[in-house]
Amino acid sequence: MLSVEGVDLHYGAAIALRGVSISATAGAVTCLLGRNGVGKTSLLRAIVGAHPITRGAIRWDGADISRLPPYERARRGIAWVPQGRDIFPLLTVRENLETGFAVLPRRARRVPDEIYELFPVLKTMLRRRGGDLSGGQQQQLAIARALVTKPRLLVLDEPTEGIQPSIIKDIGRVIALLRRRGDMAILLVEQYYDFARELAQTIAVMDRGDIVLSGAPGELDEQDVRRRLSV
Amino acid sequence: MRALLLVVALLGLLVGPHGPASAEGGVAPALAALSSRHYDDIANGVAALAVSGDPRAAAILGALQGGRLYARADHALFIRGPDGTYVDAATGAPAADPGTLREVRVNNAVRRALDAGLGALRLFAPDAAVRATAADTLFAQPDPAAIPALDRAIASEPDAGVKTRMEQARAAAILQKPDASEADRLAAVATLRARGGLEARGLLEGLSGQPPAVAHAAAAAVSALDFDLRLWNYAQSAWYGLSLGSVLLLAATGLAITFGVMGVINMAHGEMVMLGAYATYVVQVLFRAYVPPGLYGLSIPVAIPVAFVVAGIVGIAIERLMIRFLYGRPLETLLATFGLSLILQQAVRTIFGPTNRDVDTPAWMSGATQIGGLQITFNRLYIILFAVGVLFALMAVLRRTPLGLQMRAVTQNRRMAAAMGIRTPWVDALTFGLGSGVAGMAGVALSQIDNVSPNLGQGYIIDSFMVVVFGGVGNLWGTAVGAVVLGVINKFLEPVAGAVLGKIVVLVLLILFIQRRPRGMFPLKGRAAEA
Amino acid sequence: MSPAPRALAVPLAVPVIVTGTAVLVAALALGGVAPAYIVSLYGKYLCYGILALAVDLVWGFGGILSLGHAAFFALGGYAMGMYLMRQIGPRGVYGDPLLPDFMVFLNWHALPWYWHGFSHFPFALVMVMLVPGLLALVFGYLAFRSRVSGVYLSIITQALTYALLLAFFRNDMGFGGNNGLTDFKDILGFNIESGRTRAALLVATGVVLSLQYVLARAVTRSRFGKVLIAVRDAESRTRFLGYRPESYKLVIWVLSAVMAGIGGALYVPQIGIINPGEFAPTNSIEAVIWVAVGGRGTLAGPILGAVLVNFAKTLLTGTLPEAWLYALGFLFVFVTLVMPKGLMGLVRMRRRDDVPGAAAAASAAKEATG
Amino acid sequence: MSAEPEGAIGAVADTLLYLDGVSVSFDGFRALNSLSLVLAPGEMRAVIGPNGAGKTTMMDVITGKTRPDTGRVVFRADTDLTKLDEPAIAQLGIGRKFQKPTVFEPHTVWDNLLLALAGDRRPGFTLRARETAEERARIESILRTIRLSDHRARRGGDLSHGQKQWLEIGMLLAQEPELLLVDEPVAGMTDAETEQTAELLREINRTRSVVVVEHDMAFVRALGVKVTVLHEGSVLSEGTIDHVSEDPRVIEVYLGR
Amino acid sequence: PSARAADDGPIKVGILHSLSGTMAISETTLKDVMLMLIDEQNKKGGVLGRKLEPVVVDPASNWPLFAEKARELISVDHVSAVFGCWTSVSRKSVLPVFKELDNILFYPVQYEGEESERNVFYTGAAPNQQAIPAVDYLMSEEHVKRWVLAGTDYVYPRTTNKILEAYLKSKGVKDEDIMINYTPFGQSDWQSIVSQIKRFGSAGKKTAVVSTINGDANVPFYKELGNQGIKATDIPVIAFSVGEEELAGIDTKPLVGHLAAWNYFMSVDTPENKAFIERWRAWTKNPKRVSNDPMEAHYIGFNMWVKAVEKAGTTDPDKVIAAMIGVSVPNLSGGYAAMMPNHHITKPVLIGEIEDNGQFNIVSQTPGLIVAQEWSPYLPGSRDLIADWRPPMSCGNYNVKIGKCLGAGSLTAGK
Ligand SMILES: Nc1ncnc2c1ncn2[C@@H]1O[C@H](COP(=O)(O)OP(=O)(O)OP(=O)(O)O)[C@@H](O)[C@H]1O
Ligand SMILES: Nc1ncnc2c1ncn2[C@@H]1O[C@H](COP(=O)(O)OP(=O)(O)OP(=O)(O)O)[C@@H](O)[C@H]1O
Ligand SMILES: [Mg+2]
Ligand SMILES: [Mg+2]
Repeated sequence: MLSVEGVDLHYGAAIALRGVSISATAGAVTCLLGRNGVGKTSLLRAIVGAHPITRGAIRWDGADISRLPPYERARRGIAWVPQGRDIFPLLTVRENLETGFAVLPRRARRVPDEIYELFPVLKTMLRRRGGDLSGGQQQQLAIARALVTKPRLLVLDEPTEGIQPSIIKDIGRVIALLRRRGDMAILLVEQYYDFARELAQTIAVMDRGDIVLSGAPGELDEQDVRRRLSV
Repeated sequence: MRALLLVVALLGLLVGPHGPASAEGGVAPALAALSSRHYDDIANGVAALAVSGDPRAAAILGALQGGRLYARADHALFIRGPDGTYVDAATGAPAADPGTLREVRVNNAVRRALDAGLGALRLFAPDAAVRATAADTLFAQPDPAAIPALDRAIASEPDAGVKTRMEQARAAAILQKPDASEADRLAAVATLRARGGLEARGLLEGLSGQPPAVAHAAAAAVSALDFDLRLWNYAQSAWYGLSLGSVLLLAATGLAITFGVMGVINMAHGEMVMLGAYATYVVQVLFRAYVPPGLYGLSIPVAIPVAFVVAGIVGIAIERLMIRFLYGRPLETLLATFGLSLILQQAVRTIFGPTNRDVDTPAWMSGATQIGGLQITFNRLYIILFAVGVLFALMAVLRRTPLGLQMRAVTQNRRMAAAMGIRTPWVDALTFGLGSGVAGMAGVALSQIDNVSPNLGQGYIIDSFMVVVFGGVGNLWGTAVGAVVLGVINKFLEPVAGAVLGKIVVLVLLILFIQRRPRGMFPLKGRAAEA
Repeated sequence: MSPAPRALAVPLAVPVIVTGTAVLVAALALGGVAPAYIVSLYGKYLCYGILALAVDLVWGFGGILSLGHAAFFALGGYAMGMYLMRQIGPRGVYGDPLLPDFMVFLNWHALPWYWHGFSHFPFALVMVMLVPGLLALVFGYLAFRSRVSGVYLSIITQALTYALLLAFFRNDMGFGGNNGLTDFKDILGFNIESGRTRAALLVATGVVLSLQYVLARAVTRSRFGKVLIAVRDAESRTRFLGYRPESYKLVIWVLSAVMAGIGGALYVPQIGIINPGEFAPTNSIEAVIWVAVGGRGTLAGPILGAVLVNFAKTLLTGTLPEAWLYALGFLFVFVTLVMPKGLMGLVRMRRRDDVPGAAAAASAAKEATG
Repeated sequence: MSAEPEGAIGAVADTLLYLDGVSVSFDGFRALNSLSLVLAPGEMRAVIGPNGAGKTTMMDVITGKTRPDTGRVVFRADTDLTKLDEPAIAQLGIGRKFQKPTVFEPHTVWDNLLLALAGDRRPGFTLRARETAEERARIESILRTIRLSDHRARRGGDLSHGQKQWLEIGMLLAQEPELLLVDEPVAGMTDAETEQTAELLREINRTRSVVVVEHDMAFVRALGVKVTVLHEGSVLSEGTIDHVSEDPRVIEVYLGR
Repeated sequence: PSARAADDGPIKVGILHSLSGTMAISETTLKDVMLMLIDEQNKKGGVLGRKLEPVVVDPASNWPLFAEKARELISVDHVSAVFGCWTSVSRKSVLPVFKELDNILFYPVQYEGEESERNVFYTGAAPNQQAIPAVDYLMSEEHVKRWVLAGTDYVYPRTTNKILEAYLKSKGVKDEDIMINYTPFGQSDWQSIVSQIKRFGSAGKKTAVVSTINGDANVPFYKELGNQGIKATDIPVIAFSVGEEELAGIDTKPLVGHLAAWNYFMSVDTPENKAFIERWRAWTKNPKRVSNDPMEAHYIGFNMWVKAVEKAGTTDPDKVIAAMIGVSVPNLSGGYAAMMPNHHITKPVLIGEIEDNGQFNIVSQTPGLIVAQEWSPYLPGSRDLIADWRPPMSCGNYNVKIGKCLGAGSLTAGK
């Protein structure tokens, strides 16, 4: 159970998040929507520890993790698929996946087959350098790499960006599957509203560093949401 | 005048045939000469004593060579035993209280005479190795006076190898003998030619006053040997290149990690090497103080891990206190590590003083062996092996261990690596520590061939950077190949262009090479590399 | 887009300070108020300031970390040194009217061809700029054309200066080997040791540095400068916009080399000797250090850095001869850790913070109300 | 693999861009497999295809970033682009937006656009260049188009992902190229923005030719232009969006069921 | 020109030796020995009833810094004399400063000659006080016929080798029996050069190496000699810049018998030397500390200066310079060193063989003292020059052929 409570985040003097609160529970997908530059990525960075927050708290399993370094958070089961993929360019695809082993006990260090089933292209490219992959392939690798860590909170920043339609569908199925398994909380940033609506239990819409709307997809007024997403 | 008389007396001795001139009066002038203060006299005395056949000759000459021969004002000679007691040199009788004595000193001329003289005497030693060395010494210092002794030795020599060497020594001496027959001389030339090598060439080339046929044969032999030598020369240059390459490699591997893998422009790298060399020095000092002398040979193997740990710990400290604040600002690491290198240099100067420290080479590492015309010095051989070992160990760590994977991941994208759960501070510190530790190990090797002084590191830093860049940053193989290639080019150029010009040419070649391959010999290819 | 008065004030501040202090020091020394020796000392600092400015142009703005810039400085210095040598005329120890002393005692019989012409000041002046400029042109053309960049470039610049070091060490090169060129008598007919000549040289250095600063500022503020910064941070991207990074780099590189050469030319008469030691890689590294201390990518910073670091060196080598390396080393470490943007960073940071910070605050306020 | 002269010239005559049997391989992997493609002047073309089909590589080849192993890329009937380097190609009038947005991070949004503005690119010019009123007006109008007017003074590096995308589109506009290569312009944009982008591209297409790569089928549909489907480095299918989206092979490898 | 400190204050003495950088290795000791000498002199009551005060600066092996520091010593600290420099280039760098500000430099290291300046006193050896006797020794005692002149590529080795080459040829040595080899500073890989030497020495004639290899490069050179098994009995090496201090950093066992030529060895068996070493060790609190030739040079130079100051009754450099000539003080090898009109001193030449304890076994000593030939008769350019700083000549480079003081010498001499 993740709960973000009144978080502020600054880039230098510029503020990107103001008092944002949001939560995510196991077995559910929380989807974050918003126009460009409203602070979605910033919120995810705050959660995974990639950028320090200036106010508020981030609780995971009841403990405040907002002062923990990112690797400690990862060790508590938080995995991140960043926007822009952040593949290790000079590591091979296999090695990129193996970086996920750091949080696993020695016995559990293997790449589950279902990952290759989901992203068959990776299996054929295990020895290629991550940086050489095409954009969409890198995106797939980034998701796969996050899954290797067997996370309990999966934080996805626009995971469908640059991915071909058939695989987007697959990813949707996987997210649904993971959700159904019930042991993983999923926080998803998405621009692709239809995709979000299908998957999410909760939808939160951000604007100018704050959450301005949230609720179950059924409860929200679609027109209102769409308006908030346009200029 | 006195010297002249002495010489006359000695000449008398020399012309006296090889039969044992055991009469006491016979060796007296020789012994008197040994007690002279003039090195010429001593040398003559040594020569005379050596051929005198006197049973005490070997003991006296041995004592002289070992610095244990003493003279009294009245020209009486005494040998000091290992226990500090003296015996009369001429008689071997113990001398309870010899009075004020003065050590009989030797210079190069005397040393040569001793070598020759003792050589002849030791031809009959019970130990085959001693006999072989004796034959070699006689070969190097050919002396017709030794021919009879050689003849006798050859006749009684059981060991075939030693026998050949004695025959070679005899051949060398024959060529110096004024009244040798032409046939003997020709045979001698053939023997020398068959032996080959620089020394034989030297002997043949230096002949004078030979009958025409012999001179002709000698000249032919010299040119034949020259041909061989030239071929061997190439091999030798390649070997030198390899060994220079291994030194460069050792110096550069640490940098290949701190700079190549981590991207820190580590100006203090040289100082890590220096720390390793000083660690070796300290280990040797401690060995001398606390470890039985018999184990001294272990000082270097012990120094290797010590240097690794010392430099590694210093490296970790540097990373924690300094470098870690500078990730993402690679160029500023240059400034900070430059400051650090000043501090470390001065610290070593304060602690150990500005002058060189004496790190010596244990017996098992010194000397050389000959493979055909190729001379291989042991310390270089070990350094090559060591460099290869370090290289492979490091590759294994980087390629095969989880730590290696994490190191590479962290240096490629620190933020993402942390998000993957990798303890980046820990990995950073270990990586820098590893690079520094490896540099420290290089210091152990360098202490064997270079100064151990506060400036040691400075001499290698430029070369190290060049090697890393030449090979291609981030590629350990590249570093290895780069080091060897630079070494070999350097060593082939050096004899042709001279050391200075050779070095300049290497630098210019490097500059031109980088124009052809802007990312080194083994560049990282593909999209990943083009940032 | 800063307001006009400030834009005017800033470019004048540095030239005024530099020239002003130079004139002041010269006047004080001539008037006997200050010790004469600070004249050439300050002159030396300012020459280093020129070198630092040159390094900053290529490093701070072009992203080319040159670890061999002292080579251009030294070449300019040698060109000037050759002029000064020729001015000695028959006053050398051997009284040879043509050959410098070191040639006489190494048995040279004729002046090597490359020494001709240096007896004329204008020729020497041209060479001061031409030699470093040409070398930079050839080297830069080759390197930038084949897209050598980053550390590869840094290391080959180092190789370049190292090769020159070795070459100039060689007595056979005809530049006096390790001892270099020294024992100068006069420059343009003025006794090089007289206080007035010294003062004039100092003022000249101040003026040249000021001019170079103004030039550098104009260049970096121009659209050229913006392209250059773009090249520094995203070279390949500029190509897709149709820019040729190599020509931009080449222009700034050659300009910087010429500037450094002029610095070297001013340095030699004030120091009294030029020798291959000036090519030593550490000299180039030190120049980079001055830039870093002062603040890379600012123009005043490097000058400040060069003066201050060298002042510290003068001070410490005199007062703490046994421990000054600790002091200097700690200074460098301290500056990097505490002042990430160098000395100028302190000034800049405050300015930068209030500008975008204020803007952000304003927009935040607008958003809150809107 | 030389093209048949006659056919080639025929194809070349009324085309703006002609890719002729282009192959590229990396360490033995064929990213483009004798790909041929013809673009008429004033045409807009959508290129779709699975991840790794070679779309970006194709753009790399056109813009000179990657040299093909075989084949030609003919621009305006007479210029073989494979003989030219990136700046030369850019100066010919081929502009590009990258898949991963790349802007000049230390420069302000304004300066990013200024540097992209069409004009002389030589140092001799830029050393003397002053910002003209005309240029300022142009930048203002682009800023409005990409809705970054409020962000003009911010550093490019401080923008969010989507803002960078927009800035890059703006830079492309500023360049005023004859041919625009746009790699995934709407990735990370909201649906509304996607529509606007489609509108913008159609607008541009009135005067210029465009090649656009995108995975967003709604967007592609909105463009309403001929679609080329790449697969494993060569053309799998070509035609209207309806035509290709019914092609079973396209469904199989790309759209999915 | 500069104002002098008040007459009753301490007399300041400048010490200008590198304490950091590449030369620190050699020069630091000289700073120490100067401090000791000054300290001892103060215990004896100083000079002219005034205490001496050392002023130490660090020119950091950086030649321009040498000039700067010299200027600082003279015009800020107002020193009365400076003891310093090691390399020729550092001397050349400070020379204009000493001339301009009219002060005194004592230069303690053997050098290439070809210089005689009014403001400098050269207490190290000129080539004829070291190199030529060394070659003589090898010719007569080791019967050397073939010569390798190996040096670092800079002015001192170049000049010395020029002189030696001319000298050897004048003794009938043929061109093909001379091999000249130069290496860069800090050369550390000697493998091929040593093997080249070995090959050169295998021509059947007795071969020797005359080494002007500088500083740090010696250690790897000797290590390589040892490794390749070149023994002194085969190819002896005679060096001009390897002294006790350098040997302290090498394992000397493989080097026994190789030679060095100096004007002083620590092993010189005289009471003065014994006393000096004892004081030195006590002062440095290091019972193993060695002494060497440049130290002796400073010892002589300092004592000469003290004597000259006392003779002149003032520390005024002009007067002291005038008083220096003819001053004679005991050296450490049992004789006297006298300051000659050419500002060089008389010296004995000693040849020593390296012993396994890092000391030298003195195998030859010139019977008398040798006067320096600052202008070598073996170089065509300087053949006709002499130096005599006594009035009326007062010239460092007087051409006896044309009877004129050359160049600037005549200009500055009057000052
Ligand atoms: N590294 C940074 N430095 C300064 N400002 C930044 C930085 N990253 C983002 N910002 C600013 O913070 C605000 C929020 O950015 P963020 O990346 O969180 O937006 P986003 O909602 O993820 O947008 P997008 O949909 O475009 O990815 C934006 O105004 C952006 O310009
Ligand atoms: N330098 C390289 N080395 C190895 N393989 C490469 C390299 N560059 C591209 N590839 C491979 O070439 C193929 C084509 O890549 P490209 O980027 O053109 O695909 P794309 O069609 O743009 O895909 P996406 O839709 O995912 O962006 C991919 O499989 C990629 O892995
Ligand atoms: Mg985002
Ligand atoms: Mg792509």
